[in-house]
Amino acid sequence: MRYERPQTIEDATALMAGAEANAFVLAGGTDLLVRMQSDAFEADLIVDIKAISGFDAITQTEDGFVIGAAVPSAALSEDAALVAAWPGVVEAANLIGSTQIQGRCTIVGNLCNASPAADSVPALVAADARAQIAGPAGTREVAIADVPTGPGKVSLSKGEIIEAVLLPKPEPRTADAYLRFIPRTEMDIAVVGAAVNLSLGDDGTISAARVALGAVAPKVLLVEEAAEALIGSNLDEAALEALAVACSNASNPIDDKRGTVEYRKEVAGVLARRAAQTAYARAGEN
Amino acid sequence: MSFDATFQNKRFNSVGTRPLRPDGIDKVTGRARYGADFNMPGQLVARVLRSPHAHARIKGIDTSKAEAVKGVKAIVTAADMPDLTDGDEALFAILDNCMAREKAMYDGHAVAAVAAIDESSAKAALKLIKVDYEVLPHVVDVDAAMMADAPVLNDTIFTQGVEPAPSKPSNVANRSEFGHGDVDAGFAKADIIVERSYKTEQAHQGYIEPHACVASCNADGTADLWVCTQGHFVYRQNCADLLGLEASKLRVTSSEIGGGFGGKTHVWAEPVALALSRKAGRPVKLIMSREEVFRASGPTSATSIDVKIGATKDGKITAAEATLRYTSGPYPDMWAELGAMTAFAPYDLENVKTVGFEVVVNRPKVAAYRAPSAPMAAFAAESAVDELAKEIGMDPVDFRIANVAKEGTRSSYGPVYGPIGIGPTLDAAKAHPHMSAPLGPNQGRGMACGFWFNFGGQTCTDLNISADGTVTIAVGTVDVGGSRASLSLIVAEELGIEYSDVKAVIADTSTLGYNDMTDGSRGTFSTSMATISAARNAIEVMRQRAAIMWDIPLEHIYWEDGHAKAAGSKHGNRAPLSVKDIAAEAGNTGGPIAGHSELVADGAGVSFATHICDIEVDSETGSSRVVRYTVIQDAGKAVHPAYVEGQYQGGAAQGIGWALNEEYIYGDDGRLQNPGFLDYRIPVCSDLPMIDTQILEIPNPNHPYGVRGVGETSIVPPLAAIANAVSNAVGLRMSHIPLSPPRILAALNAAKT
Amino acid sequence: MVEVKLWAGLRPLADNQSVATVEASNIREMLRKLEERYPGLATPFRGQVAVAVDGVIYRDDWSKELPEGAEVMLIKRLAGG
Amino acid sequence: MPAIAVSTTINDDTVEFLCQPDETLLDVLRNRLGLMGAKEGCGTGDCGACSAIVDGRVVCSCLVLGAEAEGRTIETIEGMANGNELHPLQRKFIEHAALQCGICTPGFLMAAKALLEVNPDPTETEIRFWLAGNLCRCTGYDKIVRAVQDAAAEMRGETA
Repeated sequence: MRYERPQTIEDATALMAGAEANAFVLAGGTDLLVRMQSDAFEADLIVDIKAISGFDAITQTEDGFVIGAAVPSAALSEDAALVAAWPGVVEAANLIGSTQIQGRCTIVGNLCNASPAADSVPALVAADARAQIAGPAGTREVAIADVPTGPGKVSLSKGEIIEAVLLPKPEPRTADAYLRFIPRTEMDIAVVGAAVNLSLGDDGTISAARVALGAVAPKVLLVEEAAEALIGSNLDEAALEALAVACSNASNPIDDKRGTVEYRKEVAGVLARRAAQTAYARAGEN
Repeated sequence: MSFDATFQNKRFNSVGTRPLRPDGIDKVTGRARYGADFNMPGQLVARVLRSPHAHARIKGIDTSKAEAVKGVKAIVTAADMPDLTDGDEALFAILDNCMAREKAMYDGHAVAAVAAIDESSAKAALKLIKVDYEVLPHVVDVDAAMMADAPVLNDTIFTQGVEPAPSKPSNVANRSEFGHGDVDAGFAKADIIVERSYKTEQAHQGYIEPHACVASCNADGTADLWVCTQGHFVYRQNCADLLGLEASKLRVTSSEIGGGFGGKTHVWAEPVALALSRKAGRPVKLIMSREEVFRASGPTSATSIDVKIGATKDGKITAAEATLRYTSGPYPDMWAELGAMTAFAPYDLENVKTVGFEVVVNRPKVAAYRAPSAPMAAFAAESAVDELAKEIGMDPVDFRIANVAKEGTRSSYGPVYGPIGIGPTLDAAKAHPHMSAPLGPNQGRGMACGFWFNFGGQTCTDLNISADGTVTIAVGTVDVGGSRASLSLIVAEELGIEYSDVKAVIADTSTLGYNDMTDGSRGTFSTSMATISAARNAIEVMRQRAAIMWDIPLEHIYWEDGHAKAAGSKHGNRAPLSVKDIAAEAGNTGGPIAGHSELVADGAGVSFATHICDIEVDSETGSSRVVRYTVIQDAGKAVHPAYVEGQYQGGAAQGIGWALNEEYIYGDDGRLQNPGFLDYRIPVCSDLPMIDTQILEIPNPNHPYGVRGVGETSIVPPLAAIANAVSNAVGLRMSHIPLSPPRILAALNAAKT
Repeated sequence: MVEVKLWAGLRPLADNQSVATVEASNIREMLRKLEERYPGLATPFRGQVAVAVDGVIYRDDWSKELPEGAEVMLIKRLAGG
Repeated sequence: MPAIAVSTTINDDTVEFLCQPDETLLDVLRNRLGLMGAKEGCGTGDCGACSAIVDGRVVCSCLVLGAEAEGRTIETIEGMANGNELHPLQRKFIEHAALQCGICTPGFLMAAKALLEVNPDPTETEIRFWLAGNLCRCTGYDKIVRAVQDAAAEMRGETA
């Protein structure tokens, strides 16, 4: 096995493109190093992208925010502008693992690990974030929801590396929120995750909404019916109930050591309701 | 035993204070050395190959390719171990568990081990060992294993304790029965009867330090073992018995231990490391991974328990009955029996009957876990007691007080009680402000009692007084929770010297006589007794030395307040001699001054606790949080109260984890699904509130200071206390531990329809 | 004379008696005499029994004296954590 | 596998070592540098016993490659005391009996130190959530939280 620490993205993508097999990108390493503990794991090449200029930066642009692929989650909550703009994304990223994990893990890593239960991914999808991908053929952008294709699988081609997550500049009176359910208060993988991003019109009704769920399907779900349940409402009980039903119905989870199908479907609705209430309150304050 | 252990109601100077622990600085600076923190020259790294099957016959093991890997120095399988198949049953089980001989009995069962120069060579070799398995049907659930059509794990197991003896083998290894009176007659007198079935899932001790050892066997039959253990003398005996070594030639040194809770009372990897070292001719270091610890060390039993209790309308229990089924892993043991003994121990019952069934299953060999078997039995019994109180319309504390066991009560497991502390813990609970504090929305309060036996056992200590008058106490019970501080206090108390003048060390097996393990809440109880005895023997020596120094008859010298004093008018004007004074002259009065003690510290007595907790339940998600928790327990005499509180708090926290989230989860393939701290969910810091403690001191008549064991009982009440609190919060009786959110939500939904 | 109560598992080894009366002043003498009467008890007596004397459990100390009229029970030697 | 030469700063000292590309920082600290105060409780980032501070952030050293230490500034438990003068957290852990077996203690101290550097006056809840990645099986956390509170008060100059 080789460990490389390229200084440029071109070198990094070239290394990944040139690798024979079992090449891995290392940013925070909080998933990769766990996998490396397993006797079955084999790697030929590890490309550490943390030395690449700009990868550790959060940049505010006219269009929004660019979050470099090597920015640890803990740094997101230290950026006041980002917290103000996308509190749901930040709270989701800050729910990944412990303080120790927060010091290392990245939202791009969370995305590329492609766990259906990734905490930051539903929030990014609800926020309509995009991934900026560099590869041997140049750079491209895709919607976050299109990166994971199933458990442990992503749509990146050989040699491609996600450089950054792009978060749009939120519209006025817009806010997001993320909630997940875990059995303990910390340290668990989400049993269900729900993110809601919504905008209010001048009259206080919801003018736009995106609702995304985690851990209830092979990959993150963007639930259109749930958004429709919210749009045009003042988040009255009927809207909340319709939201919860839409989320429960959209969920297609599995039974496993963390939860049952029945449980996940029901709690998806509960969390979506609560996240919507938080987002609604936040949007009203913006 | 010449030592008089009778309680003497004396005034204490040191005992009962809270000095800094002597190993504190080492432990906060990273200098303390645990199992994995020791190395030997030329040491090899060991790795163990484990069965991926829950139950499989081992038809053959081919290690030839693995042996060819460069850097591999030894590979062992059961063929390299003595064959104890027809020998002592308990020893066979221990050895077979360390290295499977005929069959792999559970997912994770060791089948081969490699010693190599480094981790990567060992890992490469493991992959090249070819094991030819014939996969057999398996069973992991306790009730399923008792069914007539269950796969039989061991066709030499015929249920013991039933008449007539069965003619067919089964997975029920043993039936045990306890009780007295006539339960049928008792139930006939009852106005109200509660009858319910309960289940608890398998929990692990969850010590943070994985098992680790360094073994070094020499060609001349001598060997050294550095290991984290709760009992290095027991490990020495086990390893010697299993490998055919001479016990006195095997020197075992206990490292600092990173938690045990019963799980380090049993050898797992140590005989394997010794066998590898013997074969390789080099030292071998073996550290189990966290995954191996969960799959292949010794968790506690999973259980299925039926309880029936009847009472009159005025609150007197007329009869109590329980049937308890406990898994023991693949080898017969006595875990159900312990559950059957402890279930109703807090109560004064005219008619009581408990029956235990010991059930073998394809899970790891069960080991002791803090008051082993008692928490599950208490969960079932105390849940039923609570339900019965509610049906009668009595306060749960009052109902328990009305039926509580006291001195003279015949216990449910047989003997009549001496002075015991259950009544006072209930009185203290009744008076505790927690009991009357208002509850918030969605909150429920629960309480429960718990009982555990304490042990004494074989104990040996050496107390050496240096020329400057400072003292070393060498003990053979491993310090798992601060006992060196407690024992230093005891020495200071007996000799009348400063705590800071005492250093307590844990001696290895070659420098001290045999000691039983630190288990059964015996560490401080028994070693304090031996330490008091050793100190008194040293005082006797110092009286003799004072007689020589003063040149007066021994009988004119008495010991008081840390000094030799001359008695009577003839010599009484002499200035008393301190320990330092006498020690300074030791060279000229007969040589080094020491006190030794070898004794059996029986008479530990039994231990009781009452816990109170408040739980808040989120009825939409089934999530529950402990918002307040109080432990009330009898310590006899708290030697170092801070570490007594620590035992109470730690036991409660472990019980809370077990009650709410911890469980072994097996797939249909019989493989453990959650062998890690990510999904085997022990409580984290943010899960718990502060845990309040109240130490009661009802002296143990069989200890000079009145000390009782305090280590284990605190894990007994929490399962029931939490289940009672959750049941009160949601208005539904919860009968399956852990009370995980999916279980609570499912119960709430079922109640709606 | 002491009356010794046997736990259920021991009874088949002792002519199905639940109580045995022996003349013994301490635990060792009691166990020795019981074993002489019921040789089948030899195996459990090697490391598997404890003796409760007036409610106090003795696992190891066979020198414990048995007071006249004491309640004496054989119980299983227990494991602890 | 060719070894990698790494130059880094550990507890204010310049340290150079060779390691394998797949070797963790924890293994380097323990097996190559003799800094065995960091413990391996799980190897998967779930217990915090291996906590170390890297460039000011507390991390699990089992989830960092040794090779990544190049050019970094690392603090371990061995560097926490100033010679014989214990850090207030270390002293308070002993005074409050905040350790029983002690295997988790170095990790807790590292994490608590990192906490008090960013938040000198944390609430009980903030302490509990910050330390949620450090498992302790002995104490039930009560005395640990009290020790951190007391150390924080002392470090703020409030009489302890």
